[in-house]
Amino acid sequence: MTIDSGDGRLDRLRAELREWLGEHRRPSLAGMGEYDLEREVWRNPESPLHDDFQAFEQASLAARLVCPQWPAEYGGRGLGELEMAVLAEEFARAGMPRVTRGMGERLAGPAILAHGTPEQRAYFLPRVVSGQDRYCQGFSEPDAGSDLAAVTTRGVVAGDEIVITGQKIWTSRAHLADTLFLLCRTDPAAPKHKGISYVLVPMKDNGITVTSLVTMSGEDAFCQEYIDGARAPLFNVIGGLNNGWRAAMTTLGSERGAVAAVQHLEYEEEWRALVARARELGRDTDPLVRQDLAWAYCQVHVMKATGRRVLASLAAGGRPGAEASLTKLVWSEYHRRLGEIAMEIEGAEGLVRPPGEGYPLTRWQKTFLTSRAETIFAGTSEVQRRIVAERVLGLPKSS
Amino acid sequence: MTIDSGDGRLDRLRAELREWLGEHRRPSLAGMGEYDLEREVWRNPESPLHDDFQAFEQASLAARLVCPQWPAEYGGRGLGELEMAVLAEEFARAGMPRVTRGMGERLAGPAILAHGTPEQRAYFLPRVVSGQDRYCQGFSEPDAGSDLAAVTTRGVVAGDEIVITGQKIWTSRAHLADTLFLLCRTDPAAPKHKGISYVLVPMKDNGITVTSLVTMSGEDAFCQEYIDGARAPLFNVIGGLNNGWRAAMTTLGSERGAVAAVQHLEYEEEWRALVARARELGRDTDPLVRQDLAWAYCQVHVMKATGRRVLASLAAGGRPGAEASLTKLVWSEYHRRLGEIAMEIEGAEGLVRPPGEGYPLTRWQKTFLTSRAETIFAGTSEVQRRIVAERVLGLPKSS
Amino acid sequence: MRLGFTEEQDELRAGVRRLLAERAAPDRLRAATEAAEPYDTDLWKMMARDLGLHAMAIPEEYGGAGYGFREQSVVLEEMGRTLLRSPYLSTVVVAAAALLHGDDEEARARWLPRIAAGEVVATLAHAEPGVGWRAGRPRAVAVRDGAGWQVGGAKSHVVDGAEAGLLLVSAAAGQDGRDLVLLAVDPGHPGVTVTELPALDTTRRLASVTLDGVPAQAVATGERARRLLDRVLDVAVTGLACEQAGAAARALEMTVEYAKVRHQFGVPIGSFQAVQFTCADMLLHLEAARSAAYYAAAAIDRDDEDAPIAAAVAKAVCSDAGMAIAAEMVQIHGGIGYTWEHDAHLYFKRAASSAGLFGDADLYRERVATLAGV
Amino acid sequence: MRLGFTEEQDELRAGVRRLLAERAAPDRLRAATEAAEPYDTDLWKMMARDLGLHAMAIPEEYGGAGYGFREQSVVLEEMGRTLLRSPYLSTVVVAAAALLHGDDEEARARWLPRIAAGEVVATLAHAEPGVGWRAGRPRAVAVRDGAGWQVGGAKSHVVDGAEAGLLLVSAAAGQDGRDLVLLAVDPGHPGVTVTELPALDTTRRLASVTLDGVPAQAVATGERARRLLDRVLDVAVTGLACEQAGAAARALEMTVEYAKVRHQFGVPIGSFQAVQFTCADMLLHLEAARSAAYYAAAAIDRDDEDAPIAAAVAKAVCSDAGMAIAAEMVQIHGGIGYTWEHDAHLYFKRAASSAGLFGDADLYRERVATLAGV
Repeated sequence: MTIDSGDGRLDRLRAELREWLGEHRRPSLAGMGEYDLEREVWRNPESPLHDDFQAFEQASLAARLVCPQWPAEYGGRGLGELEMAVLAEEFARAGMPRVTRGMGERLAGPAILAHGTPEQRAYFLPRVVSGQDRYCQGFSEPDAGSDLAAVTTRGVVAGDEIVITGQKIWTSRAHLADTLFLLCRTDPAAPKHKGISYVLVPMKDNGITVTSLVTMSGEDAFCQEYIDGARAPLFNVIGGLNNGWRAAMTTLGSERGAVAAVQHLEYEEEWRALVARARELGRDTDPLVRQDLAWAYCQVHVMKATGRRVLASLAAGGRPGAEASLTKLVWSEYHRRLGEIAMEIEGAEGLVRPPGEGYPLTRWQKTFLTSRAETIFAGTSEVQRRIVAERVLGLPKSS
Repeated sequence: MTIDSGDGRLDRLRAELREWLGEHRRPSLAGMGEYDLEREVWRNPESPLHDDFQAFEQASLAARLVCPQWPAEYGGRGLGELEMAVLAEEFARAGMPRVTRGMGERLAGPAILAHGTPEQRAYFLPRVVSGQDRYCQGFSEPDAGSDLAAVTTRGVVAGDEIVITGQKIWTSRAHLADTLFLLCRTDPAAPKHKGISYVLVPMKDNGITVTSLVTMSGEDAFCQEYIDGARAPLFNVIGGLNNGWRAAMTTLGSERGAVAAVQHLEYEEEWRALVARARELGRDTDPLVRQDLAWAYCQVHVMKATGRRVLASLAAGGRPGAEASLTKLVWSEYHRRLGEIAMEIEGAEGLVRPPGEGYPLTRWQKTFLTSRAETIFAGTSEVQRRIVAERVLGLPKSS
Repeated sequence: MRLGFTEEQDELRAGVRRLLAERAAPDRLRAATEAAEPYDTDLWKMMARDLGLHAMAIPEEYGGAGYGFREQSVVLEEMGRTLLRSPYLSTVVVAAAALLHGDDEEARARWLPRIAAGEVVATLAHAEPGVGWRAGRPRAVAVRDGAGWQVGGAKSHVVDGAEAGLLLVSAAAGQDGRDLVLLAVDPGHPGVTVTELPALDTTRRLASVTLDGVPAQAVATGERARRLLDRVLDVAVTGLACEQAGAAARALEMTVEYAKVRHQFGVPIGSFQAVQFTCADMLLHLEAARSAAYYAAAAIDRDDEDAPIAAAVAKAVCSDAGMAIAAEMVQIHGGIGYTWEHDAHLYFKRAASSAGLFGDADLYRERVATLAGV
Repeated sequence: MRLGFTEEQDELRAGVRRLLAERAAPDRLRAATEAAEPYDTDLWKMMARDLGLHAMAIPEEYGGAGYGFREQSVVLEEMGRTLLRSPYLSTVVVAAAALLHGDDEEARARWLPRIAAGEVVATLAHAEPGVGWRAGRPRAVAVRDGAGWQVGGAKSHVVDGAEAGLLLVSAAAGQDGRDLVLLAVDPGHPGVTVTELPALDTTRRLASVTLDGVPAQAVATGERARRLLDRVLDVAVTGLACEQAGAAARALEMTVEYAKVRHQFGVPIGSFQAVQFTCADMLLHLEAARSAAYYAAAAIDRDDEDAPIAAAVAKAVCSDAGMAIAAEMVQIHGGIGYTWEHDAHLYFKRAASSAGLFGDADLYRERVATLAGV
């Protein structure tokens, strides 16, 4: 069952994408995640897939399929959420990862679009599309996690520059990036949510030391940055000096609609893989395992259905309702439980890792461990529940 | 496996009780709950069991087995918690209900013992033991539930009397009682927890109107009292005027140790009955049902083991630790879940009630419905968790 | 597949809500459930005549308006909100679907116009004591009798059975009872005994039916009967899921309202994080229930190939969500929520009865596993 | 049955805690788990020599001190607190029990004094790939060989197997392999291959063992072997439950401490009701785990008739409690709790591995159901 717009626009897009994918699909890249693509291929000329990727990237750029949700003037094609959902469906159908621009596309871009000046948009966005600038996010600090407005990294204006000193943490893909978009306090005298600026800071030779943070799954998936007098032109301040909180909120809220509409796709694949694994272990006939797998199926099906509701609201020109606010909570708590179910199915097998240096893990061990982070990062489940209670249900603020 | 004291004292008590029960056991009363006994027999001379009960009550009084935890001077035999646990075990073993004095024994008595003057103890306690005075509790009010210190029922001193006006709610067994022990505000100017008095108020011809409150299970298990100028001698104020909060806390905390030690007994019987029911319905071979029943077995076993730990602390002369504070939370949440499990086992059968006037219920339907109250009354689960977090774990107070 | 509602569907919802607010408000509900009257026949007629709710999903050739299941799902969701005691689900949704998708044109022509006009109550009599809700092999037995059939057996949990003018009865037939047959039975026949069952949930009426050599007409036989029964049960649990979503929505609304106004410790209890988080979890359940119910309704409406699994998911998800929400409704309301006087217990009991009716969440999860190829 | 601890047991606990605080503090633990050294042999010797922990539960005639399982349970709980990587459970608790309650006096006389002196690591090799943890019929096969036996097969998840100087191997024997035999095997024999397995939980070492025509001595055979194996597994899961209770206690302590000092939104996070309630639930789990573990330890100690069911309850309860507590430990610690650097992940992985070792909670609940007569 595919997304059905009720008009011909989506059907035309779908037909175009099928044809384009038929022509440009690279079997060597099929099945890779977007992040794997970026990590293992994009920056690595040694990769056997490098040439294939380059060809696919060039074709994507030529077809304006990189950041296609952005306006045409910045290199996109101005696709709406419905079209983006169709796009996600068709790439998933073809088994191909889309060429994405990571944090620049998903997080900083929307803030620049919404809060940047025309000059800022014209300068920064095409550089993201082309791949010239690669972004990573510097919001969290050791003492500013859930309480993001507690940032203490300082930004001091010096002439037409801003000079930044402080520490950031939990930065994904910092090693792949050259620009850190960060929050810093530029007016310490102002109330907590005021006096914060949103700055795009070049990372190279700029007083920024990046160190890896190894996670419980043994991967260096996160970094921390020690920032000692890094400089950025004032042109790189998004949303105005001392006025970065709104832009930050745009970044944090930028994923809702589209994510809700397509998030089930990867979980469907994962679910099928887990069923196959259960069968391989002879656990698929165990009534308890069947209940767990069926529960997971139900959850993923509900995500799909919720995505359809969100799309229907968008198609009707409305804003998604309560269901979209719950997205992060739903998928992160689902996935944490799925990791536990996978380990229960693995049983004794799950206690033993694959051989190899370091701390290699099986797919299901990795899911079990990395899913613990998903209810913590990008707004803990506690923060999400509070937002739902106060902003969606309108309950009085807790003190 | 029975309670093992390590000295001969308990063994002697156990031997005495077995002999006494062997002699005085009334098969007609066997299997009845203590509350059923009170409700259906004690006040009802029409009951076919009335004479049997009277004989058993007289024998119990003669053997000082009514309120046996109270000092000998008030009619008891000064039994400690360990002995009380042995007592509970032996009565359960014989299948006999113990003659209890309800709220007078369990709730008001401990407060009178701890906070009453020698004269008050000497006057009130023997009347509870003999059955002359029957108590019920008037703490909650429509706007003072979890927040008990918010009571607004007024008490005004007039000469050597106190005159009380207000409304109480959630009173169990008010119809069986002649004395209402209540909290009232005697100093409205004082801070919330000060200015409250704990008063024993005669219910007959004293401006108190008792009405039934029907619960979701269709029973009139609770009452509310409209109190209009009820009078009590100042002698009936426990713990001193305006100083009733401490006595109230004694009443609320009076059940911990002994309850923890014996609460599993009735749940063991209930569990066996549910297994029998599952077998009758052919559900005992369903792996999901077996998991649920085993889970319930584990919970009851843990209650038994926790009771043993509490008794061991008491036997060693110590106070029970964290495990005792959790008692209410553990059994009420267990029992609520057990009610759900029972309904799942009943399946289609559970949707149909027995025939008859009113709203008759099967045992399992009744458990399903009445267990919903257990996480609400006598301190909601929310209040219990807060107490555990702040007083047991020492977390900072929530605001 | 679109899961939004059209303007027309929104108007339908508003119209039904208006009528039920007026005619089936909680005090009326309570009066009705405690009255001897099986259902509000005046309201029944108004729904049929003034709003056309009965004719809605019936094809025009049988006196209907030719809309589909999505419209009915809107009506059911609204009925769920007020816990309306009405034979709408049994008659207009389930029985009509059995006739419509069956093979007996004569039965269709005879009954559908009467259902469309609100003139008859009809219901499915499939469940039997001690037999699984989705069991394909009833203990009731039918034998050929000339052009028709004769049926004997015992049915239970027949929704609105005591009011029905038409029973759709499943029975085993053929050699070794391996075939299935779905029969139209007149409950007025002397061989039929219908007994009202006292229900835990007073807002939904149940009956038992015994059949002793009763003449019947086949609506479908053999493999077609099996497929029809599956389809009708899918319709039934999807309709129920829509009701469940509606009831859960109202239960959450009432709870949030109460948490805003009820003060303890000097503040509204809704400002306590524990209450906030519980309400947030209730909303998670509610939105899942809605998504699952809307999806299944759309799949049924389009007769999509994933309709059976969508219906099973909806039953499992809405049963769990309904119970969780109603249970927290009682808990957050505290003592007052435990009284007979307050409506919370009606929502709680409805949630329990809907969770059990036509099979519980475990049963439908097992069905999901099977249908999904586990 | 008393579930309190004697003064002597309290002193033992204090002594073990002191030693482990000094010698097995988190930094040492981390160093040890990341080092190539399989376990801290100095500490092992100190425990055996200075505190007499190895000799404790071994009868005096075999060089022991003649105490019982309750004393061992205290030691295990303390080892659990620090996640000590040590072959104590496998050697001193499990293997010693197998020898002690077996029928081979010669094996007892040969091995128990060496275990008591801390001179040897010994372990049970029962689990096999693809065979249930409590399966009574191994795939490994033993045949008579003169006065002794010869055994062949593959064993997995052998705790501390790579360090062992003695393996206690279960195998099928007799006609159709219907009999069970528990054998003492010298891992130094050329037919034995022991391979260290990379474990998810780096604080507990696992190995696989293959046996190819290896000579062995029977510790028990036939029905006696079956009973012995059951008893030894009951001892194993009860010992594990005590470790789980200890680890859970420390995990909760660390979490509560963190919640008191970590500030967000200007207040300690422990003042948020959500964190308070989570910690309260963790304590519920912890006290249940302790009660179940202490009860089972006392039942094992006294060889009570309800020891098997008490052990199964303890495994089920402590596995669930351990996972729940460790999971919330990570969640409440937030980002820092997700790092390799912080100890939370060690508690989390230990909880997961203990929950799975010797069979998971579902398996033991099924066992509880069977033993309780469901």
